This record gives sequence, C-alpha cells and structure tokens, in this order.
Amino acid sequence: MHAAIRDLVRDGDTVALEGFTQLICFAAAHEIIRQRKRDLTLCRLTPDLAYDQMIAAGVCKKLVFSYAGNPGVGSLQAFRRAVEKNEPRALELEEYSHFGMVGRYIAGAARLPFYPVNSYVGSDLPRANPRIRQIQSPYGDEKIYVVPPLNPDVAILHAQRADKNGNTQIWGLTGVQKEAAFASQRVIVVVEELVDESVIRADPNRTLIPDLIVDAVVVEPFGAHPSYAQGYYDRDNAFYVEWDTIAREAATLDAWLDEWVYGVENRAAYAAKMRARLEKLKPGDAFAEPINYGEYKA
Amino acid sequence: MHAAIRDLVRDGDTVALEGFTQLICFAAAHEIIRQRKRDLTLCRLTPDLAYDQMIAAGVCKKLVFSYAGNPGVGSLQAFRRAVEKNEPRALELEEYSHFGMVGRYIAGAARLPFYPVNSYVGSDLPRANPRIRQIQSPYGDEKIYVVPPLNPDVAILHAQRADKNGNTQIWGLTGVQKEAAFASQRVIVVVEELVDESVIRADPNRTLIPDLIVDAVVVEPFGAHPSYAQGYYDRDNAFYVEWDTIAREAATLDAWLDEWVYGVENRAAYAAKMRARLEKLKPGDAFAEPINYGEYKA
Amino acid sequence: MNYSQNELMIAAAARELHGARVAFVGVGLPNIVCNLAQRSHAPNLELVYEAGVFGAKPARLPLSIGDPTIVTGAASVMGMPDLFQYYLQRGLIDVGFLGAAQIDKFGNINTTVIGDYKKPKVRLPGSGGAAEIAVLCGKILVITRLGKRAFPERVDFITSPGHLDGGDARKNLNVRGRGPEAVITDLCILRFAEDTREMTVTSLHPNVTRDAVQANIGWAVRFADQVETTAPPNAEELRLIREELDPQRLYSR
Amino acid sequence: MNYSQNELMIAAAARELHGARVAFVGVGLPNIVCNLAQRSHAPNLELVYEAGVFGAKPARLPLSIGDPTIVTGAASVMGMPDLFQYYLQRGLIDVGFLGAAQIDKFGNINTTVIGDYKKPKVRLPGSGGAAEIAVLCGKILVITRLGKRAFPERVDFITSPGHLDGGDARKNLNVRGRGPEAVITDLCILRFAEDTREMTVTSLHPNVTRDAVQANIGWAVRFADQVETTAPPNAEELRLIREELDPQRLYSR
Repeated sequence: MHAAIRDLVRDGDTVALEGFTQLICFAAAHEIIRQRKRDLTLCRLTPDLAYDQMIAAGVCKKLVFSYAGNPGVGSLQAFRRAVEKNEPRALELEEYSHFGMVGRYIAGAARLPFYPVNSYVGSDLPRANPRIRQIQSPYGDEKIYVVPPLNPDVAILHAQRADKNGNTQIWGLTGVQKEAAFASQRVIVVVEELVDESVIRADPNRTLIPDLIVDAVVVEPFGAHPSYAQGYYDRDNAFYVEWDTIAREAATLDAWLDEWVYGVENRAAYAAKMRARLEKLKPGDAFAEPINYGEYKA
Repeated sequence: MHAAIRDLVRDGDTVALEGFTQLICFAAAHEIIRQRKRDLTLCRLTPDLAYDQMIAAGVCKKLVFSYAGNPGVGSLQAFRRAVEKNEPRALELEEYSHFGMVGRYIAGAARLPFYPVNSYVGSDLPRANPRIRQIQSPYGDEKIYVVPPLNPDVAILHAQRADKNGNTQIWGLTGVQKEAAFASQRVIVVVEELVDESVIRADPNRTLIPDLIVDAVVVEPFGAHPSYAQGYYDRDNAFYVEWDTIAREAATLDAWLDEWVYGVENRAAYAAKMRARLEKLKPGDAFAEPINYGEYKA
Repeated sequence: MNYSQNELMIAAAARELHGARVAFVGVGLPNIVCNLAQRSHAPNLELVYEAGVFGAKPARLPLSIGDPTIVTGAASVMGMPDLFQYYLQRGLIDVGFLGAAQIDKFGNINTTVIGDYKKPKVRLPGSGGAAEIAVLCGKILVITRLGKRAFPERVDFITSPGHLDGGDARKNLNVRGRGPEAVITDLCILRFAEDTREMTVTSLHPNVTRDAVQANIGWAVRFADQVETTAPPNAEELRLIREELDPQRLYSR
Repeated sequence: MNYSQNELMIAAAARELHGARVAFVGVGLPNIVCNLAQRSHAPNLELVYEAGVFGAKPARLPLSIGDPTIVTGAASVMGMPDLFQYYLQRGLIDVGFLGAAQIDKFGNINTTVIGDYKKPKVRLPGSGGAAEIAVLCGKILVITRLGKRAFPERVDFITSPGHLDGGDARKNLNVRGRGPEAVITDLCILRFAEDTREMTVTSLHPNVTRDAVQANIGWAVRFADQVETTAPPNAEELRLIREELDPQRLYSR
C-alpha cells in the first residue's frame, strides 16, 4: 500500500475512493493521510468517515459528492467544520445527487461528453452547480438534464478478491466500482484476498474490473473496516456511532488520527491493534450454489 | 408457451427476441410461426436463423437490426429473398450498428429520450437511417451521434433459470437481455430450468431480470436449440451450416417448416424428434467456485 | 397499551404503504417504516434500496441503506447505474419514502443547507438519491418529526421538489411522479390539498391538540374539514418494533 | 513445405498482431487469425469479443464470435453495453481485426449492400459492430480475399469508414482511431500511403506476380518502392492451423 499510494497518488490529483457502504478503502485513506498528500480533489458519492478523516487531516482541497453524511447516524462533523468555518482549511464543493454522480462516472468510463439523467427538475441543485445543464432531445420537445464526465486521476477500489494481474471480483453492493475504475487514468485495487487466476477465470461473469486497467493490486485484509466486505465482515456500526463523538471536536479527532493513523505503520498494525473488535464482525455462512459454465473443447 | 404467445404477442406488435449467440429462443419463434402471428415488427441485433424462419413464414413486416447474417456461416437466405425480391412479402428495414442497437435498448430501458454513441462518424448509415442523429455537447464543441429509445411491446428472453415468480438468472454472454427486458411493456421469460426461489436468492448478483417486470415464465428445456445455453448445451453448428442449404430455396425451407414447426405440436415434441442430436451437445463440467454472501442476522 | 410518539409515528407511516407494490427506501426513519410494513401488513412489499437492491428481505433492521443484510437473500443486486436507470427512472417504483431536515408548506424538501448555499449556517448532508426519487417515484411519503425549524413556510433550498409553489406548478414542469402525498410526523399526519397543494392536517395523533401542532409549524397551517384521530400502534406492530426492528431503541424511544 | 494460399494469408495476418496488447476480434477470418496469434507469437494478446468477453482463452476455435468456448475460462464476461462503452468507446482496444465484403482504395469497408441501399442487388449482413470498431480502435487490420468485386475503386456503401476520401479526410472528421493500417489478402499485403492514404501493395506472397494482383483489384493499384516477399507460414503455424484451429478446414483449405 505504501508504494502504491506513493507512486500513484500525487499532490493535486483528483482521487476517487468508491464503494457504496461496503468496501470503502479506509486502508488507502489512512495511507494517504500518513503520506501527507495535499490539495487533493476527492470524489465520492457518499463522503463517509474515510473522507471526514482526510478532510480533518488537511488532505482535501475540493470535494465532488452527492451525500456527505454519517450513514444511519447523522452528520459528518469534520466536513461541517470545513464548510461552515473553513477549518482546518476552506473546502471547495461541487455537488450533485447520487444519480448525477452515477451519470458522471458512466460518462467518464464510456468517454462520453455528457450523460443524461431525468432528475433535477424543480430542484435548486442546478442553480448551486452550473455544471448541471439542460439539453433538448432531437426526437421531440423533451428537455433533459445532463452532467459532465468525471475522470479522476486515480481510483482506489476495495474488493473481495483479485488475481495477481488485477482481474477483480466483487459481490454484494457493487455501487459504481466498475464505472469509477474505467473512468480513471490510474487504478489501485485493494483486496481482502489474492486468489489464483484460475479462481477468477472459473466465474468470469463476476469480474467487474479487468487487469487491463489496473496499475496496482494491494492485499489488505480488513482494509475496509469500519465499513464492511460482504461475506467477510460486518460493518462496525458502533464505530460509526462513536465517530460522531470523536469528530465533534478537532482536538479529539486529531488525537484519534494520532493513535489510529499516524501512530500505526500500516494496515496490518491497525488490524492487530483492532483485533478483538474485528473478530466479532465475522458473519455466518450463506453460500451461493455453484453454477456450471461448461467445458467446450471439441 | 402456447398460452404465453397467444396472450402476450398480438398481431402488429413490436417484438424483441434477444440473446447474443446463446439463448436465442427458437421455441418462442416457432410458436409465433405456428400461431400465424402477422405484421410483427421484429427487433434484434442479430436476426439469426430464428428470424430467417419467421421472415420466411410471413410473420414479419419490419425488421429493426444491426447484423443480419448466419453467424460464422454467411448470409441469411430468407432475409435476402425478402429484401432483394420481396418474397414472400416486402420487408421494411430499420438498420443500425450493434452499438446503436445497444444504445437504443439502454435508452428504452432507462426511459431516456435518446442515447449517445461515439459511432457513425464517416459511415453512410446515418444517411440510410435518418433516426440516427447528431447533437451538440453542452460542455464544449464536441458533437455526438444519438439513437432513439427502443420500447418493444413484448420481449422474449431465454435464460438458464428462473424462479416461478420470474426472477431470472443468466450467465455466459448476457448480451442485451437485461436492457431488452426493462425496455419492453411485456416480458416472457423462457428457461431451461425452473428453480426454487431460495436458489435465486442465494446469489442475487446473478439475477438480471426481476419478477417485477415478468409477465410469464415458460419452461422449455433445449428451447434455444440450435443456439446454445452456457453450461447446458453447445451450439448445433452443423444445423447452422445445413440451414444455408435448406434456406436457399423457398420450397426446401417451407418443407423444413412443415416438418419441424407446423408438424410438431410444441417444443417438447421438437426435442423428442431431435433427441439423438441434442444429446451430443452436452458440454463437460466447469463449475464456478461458490462464494459466501454471509449471514447477517444480529 | 403504552407507546411512544415515535412508535406511533413509525406504525402510522408503515400503514401508509397499504396497497403499495414497490417502495424506494430512504435513509433513517423510512428504513424502519418500510421494514415494519413488510413484516406486518405488506409481506409482498418489494423493498428497493438506492444501494442497488431489489426485493430485499432483511434479516435484521438494516443499520444503513447499504447494510449487508439487504443483500443476502435479496431477489436481485446490481450496480447503481442499473438501479437508478432501470428501476427508478424506468418508473417501476410506486412509492418513495423520504426523511426531511426541512419541509415546507408545499412539500418541498431541503436536506442541503440551512441558510445561504455559499455560506451556510448549517451544512446538511445533501441530496443523496432524494432529488431524483422526488421526481421519479409514483408518489412520495415523508416521515419527519414536527418542529418550527423543520417546517418553515419556504425551505432555504429545494433539494427535492414537492409541489413547488403549489397548484399546478409541478404538473407544468412535466415532473413524472405525482409528488408528496402525506407527511407523517410525531404529532399528526398532513396531506396536500387537491387544488392548492398546501400541506393540511388530516389526522391528529391521540391527545394532540391543534395548538400543539400549530406551535411546531412555521406558517398558519390549515386543518381539514374532518380531522381524524390517528389509530394507535397495535400489539403486533409494537412487538415488531421493539423486539425485531429496533431492540436498541435508536429510532423508536 | 506445402501450404495453401489461405494458410499463408492467415499466418501473415496473425503476424501483423506483433506487439499488440488487446485485439477486437471480428467475425469470420479474423477469428482464426487472432486465435493463431495468441497460440503462437503473442500468448499475452488479450482477445476481446463484441459478444461481451475480455481476455478469452478459447479451448477450441470459436465457431462464431459468440461461441461458449470464449466464455469458459475468460478473464471477464459482461453485457454488451459495458463492452461497447467501457472497453471499445473507452479506447482500450489497440487493434480491431475486420473482414470485408468490399473494401476500396482508401480502406472504406462495405458490408451492407451491393448496389443501391433501397433496392440492393445483394443484401449483405450489415455493420454488426464494425462501424464503431472502425472509428474507436487504435488501428484497424483487414483480412479478405482479393477479387475485382471485393476491391472496387469506391465502395457502394461505407459501412465502416477507412480513410474516406484519403489524405486528411479522416483526421478532419475527428475520428478517434487511426483507421486501417494493413489489408492482408490471399495474394499480397497492402498498406496505406502516409500522405494520400491510398492502398498500396507492400508485400507479394511467394510466386504471386504484380499482374495477378492488379487483375484482382478494381483500380490501377500502386506498388511500394520496395515490394517485399511475404514470409511463408512456418511449421508451427501450420500445425496450429491444421491440428488445433481448423481441423475441418473451413477457413484454411
């Protein structure tokens, strides 16, 4: 992880860590903080705790987003301080709805000049963000809003498993992981497990991200904690609730960063320090029935 | 199948039987011929043998398509007779490329007024089909071609398996099965196997078509022969080659329809008559490794 | 039987889903409401989550709208492009159930900022999927606690359009869905007048006075000609809330 | 060593994939060519099929571009929207390998009609994915047998644009890909002149005369200053074609 972030994330870059509720790569966010990256434009539908931490650490210059809350808990306190009080620094905002962000990633991945979404009618969002525009259909009177493509310099995507080349499989909520990967110039995949290429190729319909666009594969078990990885561990909901308290004051937040980010060398050290808590998050088993692709040789 | 085609396909309807190379629902095409449906507008990226047979049988008034060939063999002879000689009747054409048809189904499924595709530049296709139009991006000078939505009255989609409610799973080539289903007013799903709801729900990432949009579920083992069903049977390539000979003369083609379509009551009778041939098409096993979704109760 | 105002609100909101086939489940209170409906009077209600889930059968109350329990055992799980385009924009969702930081006289919802957008007094989380849920679902139900700041005459920012300026304003913009139908609060239920589209109290919860309601609304609120009394939660609803859905009492205390 | 003209054509075409990372495999001859390249000099060549496959490792020669053998053991299999948008339109494909019913002096390809579009003499299958492959791949390679009807000075219908009217015509239209680079036939190899973009014979197959080539081309074809002689297929290429890829000799007789 150290090398991947060092080599592929540069000061001033536009960076997307995606993963809707699950597979949020806290391991990468913490490494970005530890390496004191600066002036990043951070993109994400739901800037969650990982982004609150990066904002608090002064990594982030601008946020491109659609929902900046602590999901199921309330507000993101560091985000609020940055927007309401410019602490620790001013935060530029470029704001959409989820569908708008989804459309931006699709357009980015497909190299389209814009993407049409039937939303924003009657909303004040287009007034707040002039990049949300309206065009006319060439097949009738209908007008429709469009959003511009989003093409990050780097996408960092957590997944259940990949092979060493970077062919990556995700199940459960896949969010915009695929679109963010194809939209970006560089891609870092972080996985719970590295598996043999034969495991991936035995179920190619599950491969969302091909090795072709992957620049680095990093193995980080529990790399998405306190978010979750379907089938591997549950969300650490208690931490999401605790964060609301930790983040209310800059001082307690900074102390937390000192202990859990700056104070640990890497994710393995974090996981070791967190071990008792992590072990409680393992779910029961619920296996899919295997399917037959058939062998077609002759 | 008889009841599904009787109740859901009406004379004059726009009908899409999709499935790219695999899962082409010949069982439904034959039932449409047997029930002597008339004046259908038939949509499909690759009008294949099933469409050649429907064209020869006089079912089809208009074809919306992107590649009317016998894949890997050559031309579709009944299609050519219809276009070149108006036999057995004139055939209206609305022609796109694959990407254009893909875009039309996406727009239809997403209820978008148009869909942008970076294609057709320098091609004569937009001159042949004025529904392919160009619009201007609101974010710069770029122009891009767009296609209009395709919203068939009925989609007929073959699949490996579904539950009795219509939740449908497909693996291998999924083509535009999902988009065609969501684009259409009515949906008939035809499956190799009916499975318990628990089998579907044990692997929800594989469900492409939800029961919500399905009007009828029909079980027809070997219903896609002579095309194939990944993991169930191989393509009967010899038949694709034979068809080139059968279809060269209207008389031999009509004799074939008499024997294999009008002359059999239903797909079960066809499969029984074809049994020796079908048994040779079974592939070897190549199972995917099962994945764990995890049980999240507490 | 004893029950809290929140329990009553949740149970009353769940009953509003009577007859609905497919509900889009918003973050927070709507989550417990839709799960209660599925476990009580509406076992065939299909739950759709913007996270990419159709036909969820949560084994526990989802802790968020992206909880792993909405995936395991669901009918279909997909990427967000498919969910937003092929379900929501396709018009397959009968009812969108939303929360609201602020909601005004005409049902416009603000979850973006209190104060000026550029220099907000309070920065709220933003739209999420609400801006499109508000225009693309067949109708909208809202659940939120009553309060003067939460119910201003005009919201500071329209994140998710309701009936805009009232009357035919929404129809004139060619918005697809019919918009807000009811607002379920901890004190009363409000619906929108046929002609003016103004929010109107149609049902008071037991022992709640008109004055108590008016004291928590930022404009002179209208009351329907016939104001009903909201039915209290029944024993089974309370059991489901207390034992199955919210044993930690995060939503229902 | 004995070999057929078709075997030579296939082997020569496969060698054109030297250095390519990702090839978009067209229907017919391109299929055997790309599979031969993967099994001989280019084991890391990634095969992309419009059917929705990236990284195919076919265990047999695919009978069509949607054969089940391109699925089993592939790196990734997806719906066609993803393949066309996120791979092809995204610009991930180095080389598109196409066949052609007709190809003209500037590499424009016709697979639609012979004669008038509305009243064709011969109705051909149409574009398939060729119209977009022709504009979105980094470059295009074409394999087709030489013949006067197949090589007219101008095609009856441009299905897939080559260099259009030659010169800068393609660049002026802002087409993304660089267009046709080589045409491999059963008698010779042709490339496109740097300035005029006119198709030019650069290599003759062994024992093929200039006259034989000209007799099969519908315009006065140019020959490069230095015309090479195409290297014959080697023993391993012939073994792969005859034993593994085309034992029934459908393409290579």
